Amino acid sequence: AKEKASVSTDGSTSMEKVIGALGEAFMNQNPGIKFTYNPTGSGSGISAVKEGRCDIGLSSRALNDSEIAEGLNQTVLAYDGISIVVNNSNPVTGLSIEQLALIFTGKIANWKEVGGNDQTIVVIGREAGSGTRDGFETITGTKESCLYRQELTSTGDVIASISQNPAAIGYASLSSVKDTVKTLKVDGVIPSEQSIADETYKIQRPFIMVTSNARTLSPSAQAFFDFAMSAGTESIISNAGAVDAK
Amino acid sequence: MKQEPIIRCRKLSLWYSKTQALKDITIDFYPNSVNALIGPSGCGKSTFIKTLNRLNDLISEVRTEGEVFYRNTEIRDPGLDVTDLRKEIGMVFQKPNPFPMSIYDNIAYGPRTHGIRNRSELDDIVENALKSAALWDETSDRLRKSAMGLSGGQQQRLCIARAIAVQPQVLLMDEPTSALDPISTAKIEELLSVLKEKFTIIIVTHNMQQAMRSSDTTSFFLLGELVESGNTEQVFSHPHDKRTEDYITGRFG
Amino acid sequence: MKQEPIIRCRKLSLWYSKTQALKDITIDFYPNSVNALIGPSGCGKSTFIKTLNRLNDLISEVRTEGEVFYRNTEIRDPGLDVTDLRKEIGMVFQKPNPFPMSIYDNIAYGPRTHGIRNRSELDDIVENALKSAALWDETSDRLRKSAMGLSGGQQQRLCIARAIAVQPQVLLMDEPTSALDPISTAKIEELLSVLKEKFTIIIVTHNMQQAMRSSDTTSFFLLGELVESGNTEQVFSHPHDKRTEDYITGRFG
Amino acid sequence: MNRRQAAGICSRILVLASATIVIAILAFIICEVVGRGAGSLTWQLISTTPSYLNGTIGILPDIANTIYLLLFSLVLALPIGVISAIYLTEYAHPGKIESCIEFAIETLSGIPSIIYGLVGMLVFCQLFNFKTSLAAGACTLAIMNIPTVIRTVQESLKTVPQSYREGALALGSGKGHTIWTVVLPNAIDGIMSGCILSAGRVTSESAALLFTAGFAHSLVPLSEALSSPGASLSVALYVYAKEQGEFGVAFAIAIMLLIITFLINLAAMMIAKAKKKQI
Amino acid sequence: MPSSKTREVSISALLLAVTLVCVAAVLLITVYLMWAGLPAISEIGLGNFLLGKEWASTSSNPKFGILPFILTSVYGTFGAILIGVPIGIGAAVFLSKIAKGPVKRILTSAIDILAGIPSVIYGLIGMLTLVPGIRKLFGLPDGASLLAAIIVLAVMILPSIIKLSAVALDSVPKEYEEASLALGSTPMEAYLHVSIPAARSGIIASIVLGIGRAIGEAMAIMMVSGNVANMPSLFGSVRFLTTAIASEMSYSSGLQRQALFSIALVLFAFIMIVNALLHLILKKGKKHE
Amino acid sequence: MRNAFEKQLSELHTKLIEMGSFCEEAIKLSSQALAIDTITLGNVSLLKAKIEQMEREIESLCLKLLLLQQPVAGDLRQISAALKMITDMERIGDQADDIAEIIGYLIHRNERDCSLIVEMAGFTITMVSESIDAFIKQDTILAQKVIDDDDKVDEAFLKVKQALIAMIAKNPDNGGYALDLLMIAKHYERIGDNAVNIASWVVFSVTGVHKGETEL
Amino acid sequence: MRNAFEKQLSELHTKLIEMGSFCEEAIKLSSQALAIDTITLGNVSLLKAKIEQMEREIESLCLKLLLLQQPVAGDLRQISAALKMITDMERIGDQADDIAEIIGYLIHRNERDCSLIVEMAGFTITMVSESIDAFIKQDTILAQKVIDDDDKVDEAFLKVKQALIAMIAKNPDNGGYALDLLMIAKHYERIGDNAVNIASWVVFSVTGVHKGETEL
Repeated sequence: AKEKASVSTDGSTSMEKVIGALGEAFMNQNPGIKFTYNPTGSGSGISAVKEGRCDIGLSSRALNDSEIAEGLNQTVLAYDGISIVVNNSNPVTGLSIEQLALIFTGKIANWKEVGGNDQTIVVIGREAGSGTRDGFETITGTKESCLYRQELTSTGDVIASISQNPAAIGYASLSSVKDTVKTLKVDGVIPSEQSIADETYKIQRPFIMVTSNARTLSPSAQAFFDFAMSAGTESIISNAGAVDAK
Repeated sequence: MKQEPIIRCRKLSLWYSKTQALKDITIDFYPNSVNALIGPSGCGKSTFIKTLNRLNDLISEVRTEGEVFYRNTEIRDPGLDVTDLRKEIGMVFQKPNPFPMSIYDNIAYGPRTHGIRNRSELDDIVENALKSAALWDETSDRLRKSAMGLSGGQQQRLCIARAIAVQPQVLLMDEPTSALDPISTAKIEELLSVLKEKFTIIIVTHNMQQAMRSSDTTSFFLLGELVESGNTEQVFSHPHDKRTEDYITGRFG
Repeated sequence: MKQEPIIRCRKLSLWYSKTQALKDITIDFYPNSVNALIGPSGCGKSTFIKTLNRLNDLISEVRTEGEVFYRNTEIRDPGLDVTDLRKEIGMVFQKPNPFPMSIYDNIAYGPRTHGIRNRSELDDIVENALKSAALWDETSDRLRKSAMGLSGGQQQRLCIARAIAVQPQVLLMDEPTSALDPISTAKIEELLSVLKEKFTIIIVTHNMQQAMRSSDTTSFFLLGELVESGNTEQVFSHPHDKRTEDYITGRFG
Repeated sequence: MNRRQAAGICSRILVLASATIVIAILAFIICEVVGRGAGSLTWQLISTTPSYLNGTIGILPDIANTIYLLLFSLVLALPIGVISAIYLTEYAHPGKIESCIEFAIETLSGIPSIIYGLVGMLVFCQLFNFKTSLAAGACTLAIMNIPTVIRTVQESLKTVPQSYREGALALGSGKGHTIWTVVLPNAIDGIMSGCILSAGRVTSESAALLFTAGFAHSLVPLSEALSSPGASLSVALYVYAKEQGEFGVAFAIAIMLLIITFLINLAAMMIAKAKKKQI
Repeated sequence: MPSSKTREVSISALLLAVTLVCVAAVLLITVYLMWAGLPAISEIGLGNFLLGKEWASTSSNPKFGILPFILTSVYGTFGAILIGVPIGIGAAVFLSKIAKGPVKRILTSAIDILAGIPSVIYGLIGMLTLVPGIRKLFGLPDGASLLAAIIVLAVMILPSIIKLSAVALDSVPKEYEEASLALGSTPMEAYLHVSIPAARSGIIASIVLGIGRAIGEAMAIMMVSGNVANMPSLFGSVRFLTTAIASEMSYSSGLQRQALFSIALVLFAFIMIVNALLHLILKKGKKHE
Repeated sequence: MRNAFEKQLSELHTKLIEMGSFCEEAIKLSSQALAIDTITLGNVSLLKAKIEQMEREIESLCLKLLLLQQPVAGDLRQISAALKMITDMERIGDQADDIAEIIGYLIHRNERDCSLIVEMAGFTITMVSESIDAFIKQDTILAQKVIDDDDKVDEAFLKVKQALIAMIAKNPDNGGYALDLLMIAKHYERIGDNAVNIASWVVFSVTGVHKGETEL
Repeated sequence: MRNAFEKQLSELHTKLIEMGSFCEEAIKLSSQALAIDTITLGNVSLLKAKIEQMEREIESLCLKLLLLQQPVAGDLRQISAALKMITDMERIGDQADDIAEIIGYLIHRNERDCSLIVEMAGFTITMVSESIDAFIKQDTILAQKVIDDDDKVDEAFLKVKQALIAMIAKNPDNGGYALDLLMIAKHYERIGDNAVNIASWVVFSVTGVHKGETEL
């Protein structure tokens, strides 16, 4: 029997909803093709492509130069806003990028300095290697200088921790944020599909599909790639909380 | 005339949940005698002696009726401090069960439990107990060694020494030689005749020769009943009850 | 004149790694006799009978010297098929060890192992074996019930029946009654006198009374040595060796 | 005397308190889990695959994956474990090889699952080129479970009285025949509880599976299961709780896992009871 | 029929071959961890790696010092043992000696279920209740801390300590206690002075096993310990050896990835030490019997 | 149970009865010879030999049973009583033989004046028969009767003695004859004693009380 | 080991020796009375009573030991030999008493013609002494000598009988007297038999062989 055609994707956990939705829709259209997505993280997605363990890698950060030099290709699928979130009980409603930088590097240590309660700020971030963290730190210019109280390994952890701690602040993919936490305005702009699309909301990052120059995509993988990049997927992507890049 | 009995038992009955294991046992034990309890398996002999030091308490659903007196103390009294009782009525078990500690600590365990901490006092107790159990010569040079290294017969004598060390009045022995070979058995039987000068010994045995050789009185239990009890020579030469005669002559069952 | 011996043992020595457990044992066993082996613990009697059916093979580092013949077969022969040997020389152990299966399956285990599958044949074997072991009356109505439900004495007779069922020539018994009460013991001793009409029985026992009551010949082992061997009555009434007399009169050690 | 009584009462209280703490912890955990998860535990959750398009979550694939992992890892671990146990208890004589094996088994049972995960990834996913798949996960779990199977079967073999073996041998039965007819039937409970314990570990394991079996949530038929990645229930719990913040779903899965754990213990207890009855 | 002997030998050899799978697995694990972990250590330098106090794997000037992880693992394990052992032994005594009937059945099942609960659930509950609890109780800005990890670990090692200790206590011959009672001791005295010392080796083994489990646990403590590579402090956010691997593995590459394998190697070394210890204790215990 | 032992015990019993019947026969023969003729005298010493033979057999059977079966209670009493009884039985055989021997000396005498002795012999025969009977039936009442009957024999002996003294006085030539008859009478008296002993061992065997002792 | 048993065994031994010495004394007294005077005759019946008392004691001790200690080998032989020996010892006491009784009848006679009997008594006293001695020393050679010496006593008895027949012939009035003397001689002859029995039990006790039997 002929093996069922398949597309395997591997990588960023932030892209789960987007790519999951795309995959589901793709399979609905092409019942003969099996689509798999393995949410392992941007780093492992990239190395998986490199090592040929999957067809398409998924990364929520742009490839760096060395990765491009190793023969990898990136295609931006969508953009994702990184929301700055605090506990629902926190009176602060917005911060500037500078304030964020100062808070995350520990230079502002108390909420009252930014108009909040007299509370030590608890900075919660993601682990090294996380695309969200990379995106946030790149945009706020805080790379390697953030002083985190907690480094959590997933968006869910971050949101859960912040929802439990009135003094916490953290960042998370826009698509994952729920009403258990409060989203702050950054430079006066609340993250939304609109504000991300017109780039008024600054803290955003690309969702990219990574392919290898060394191998041509299988026909089914190419079909998925094309499907994802086609115009008809706009609503799917936005339903999944990201902003279509096309 | 006869001394006062040290243990006096009147119409003692015992039930394990609903089965009656002892039926109206009436018997006296006198000081400084060796008293053998014989009978086939499951006849109630072990149950009976475990009633005397309340070791049956460990089993739930045991119910007793009747009277059992140790001197003037009603053993069955629920308010009785059983640790006191067991200090007075020591026990040696079927399988030698020395604690996995040194010989010295085994013997000193009882006295320590009862509050003796003084080192030289303990030394004396240990030495005397071992001497009484005819074990001093064999162990005096290795008191600090583990008791588990002793032979089966020595272990059993150690257990006797351990029981003696708390200076009980009565020593219960539950088939103390059934796990031992004939030589160790003979040593322990020999010991009995010495020990009875200080203690009252009540010994359960499967071995009729043992009862004959070493006891002053013999009591024959059958199906929870005390069929016959009396002077050992009389019981074995001239039992009053047909069942006793059948049992001791091997014509039973 | 005398029959040919069924087991002939010449200068048998046995070592466990470096300790010598048997020293130059020379002894014959004749058909249709009960032969008791007595002696204190660790004297080598059990080791000796386990040599006869090669059950010592289970222990590594056992080394033997000398000759042991079963009829014309050298038992020590490393090339010998021990399963054949053990079919001829059955064994009953100290603790009753019925398999946790039905009474029927216990008895049928041996014959089945040796290839008998025919149902009615097995039925016959089981019935005969149980009858020979004087157990048929007690068990004929519950052959399909678990053997574990039998009493200790019945279990031991079941083990005898199981051993008989493979129709051995010799039956080794390693203290078969030491775990039993006097009544069960008497039953098994009684059985011995019946069984010897068909088998040669070699029985290790701690119990000298047992040896006296039930055996034709008695052999006294001490420290791995065969001190004395002969007609039971003679050994017990008039031992040739001082050590034997000391042992049987209880003056040993 | 008074001091003795006081000490007795104190120690009794301490012991009782310890036991109470244990029960309390379990009660607390069960309350937490049930309280937070009961609302999300719906038939729809159990019976569907997740749909990103509809935004619904279903754990049917995870249940299936768990079963696949269970099957595959047991198929691997059970024969190896049972045979090893038989070798060690029935055949091995004390010596260098045996102590080496013993040490290896102890080591295997002590290695943290995260290391299994890493090495499983290196060996099965990469070296053997299973990629991230249930096959790699099952192999890793199998190796993790071998010591458990060996130990439980060994324990059970050891409780088969030596006298049974002697009895059979003395009847002229060969060693292999003895083991097959007398020893193993009496150790069947050990083999069963080995299975059950392994099943317990498989269902509760997450760290070793993250890097080897991945955490895909797609439903695949048995025939393709080996080559596909997939999350077991525990991994799904981890993913839903951590990656997606779907705590309701996570606790719903937790309820299921608790129920499974409970059932497994029930089964183990029944086996133990059956064994006791037999004796 | 000499073939019966050869058959036995060949069966034995066959079984041995299968049994050697375990040895092979251990060798495989050891070799692979060395192969994967040694390059980074040689590149970073053993001293810098083990004793370096700073871990910044993704910075432009990466630092790979794992002393914080080592210390955290050691402290965390120690703390868990400190809390878990007394409770564990207490509960074991209760289970083995005092509990009867339904109480015993319930307690046994409770312990079995506790042992069977996936570590993720412990982490989850720890994150949602323990961490805020600690924050409120001690007035901290954040409760995710070494203390939270210790408590979770203590709970997680409880079942294995209780079970093994109870087994050790169960296997103390009933005769010992009877003897003690017959000498006039109270049941509690019998347990403390006779049963526990007699079960010593089993109980110590259970503790060592607990240590092994505590060192090796990853998923649960990752969720409650804050996970920052600080030097350990009771209320600070800390990262363990295991969580260091788990948290960065999925995004890692290059030297960082290799360094993570090196951490795994160190962890493995710890486990081997603990195992060797256990082996020794069990052996000694056996000899004692 | 203990079939082997039971068998040996009943063998012992049978042998004792047999030995007893030999004894009876021996005395009967001797007394017949005294009263009537001497034809059967040779048989007495044959019987004596048989009785001795049996004594040895029974003795060794008893010792064997004591050794190998280690009897207690009734069994022990039976065996030890047997061990003692056979001494008396053997003595009975002995005496009967002695009587026969003496009668042998008297063959030359035609006239015999020994009705008293024959009467005495009758008493002892009854006693022996009854003691054996008591043993067979384990009948203590009968045994007691035997014990009581001894007085009759003792009386009879005194009578015989008086008669013999008178006889000697009448005819001094009968001195030797009288001495022989006295010896015969003395032997019968002894046989009576032996029967009493047997009877008292029967009592012991049944009741455990020997010769008015307190209970063993 | 088995101290209690050892103690009882040695008690048995002592008692036997004591009983033996009573027997010796009883015969000696009776023979002295025969030869010289009758002053000490009363003591014989006292001794007889003592001997009977001891017989009962030893008998019950033996039975007790057989029952409670279940002896084997040498122990069993010793005890069973004791059980048998005491019968003979008791008989010796009996005979001595009978002799004394008869001597009692003779008190009225001034002149006594019984040197042969006194000689015979001498033999038997030696035999009894030696048999007791053999028992004490467990000396089978001495025991054998006793057994062999019986012939002398038998011979002596025949001589006595002849002498008595002669005496009656000489003086028929002495009929009663002669009968009495014959009885005395017969008693001594019996005592010799008893000593032989004791000696043969000594042999059995030591060697296990009784009266030329094959080994038990």
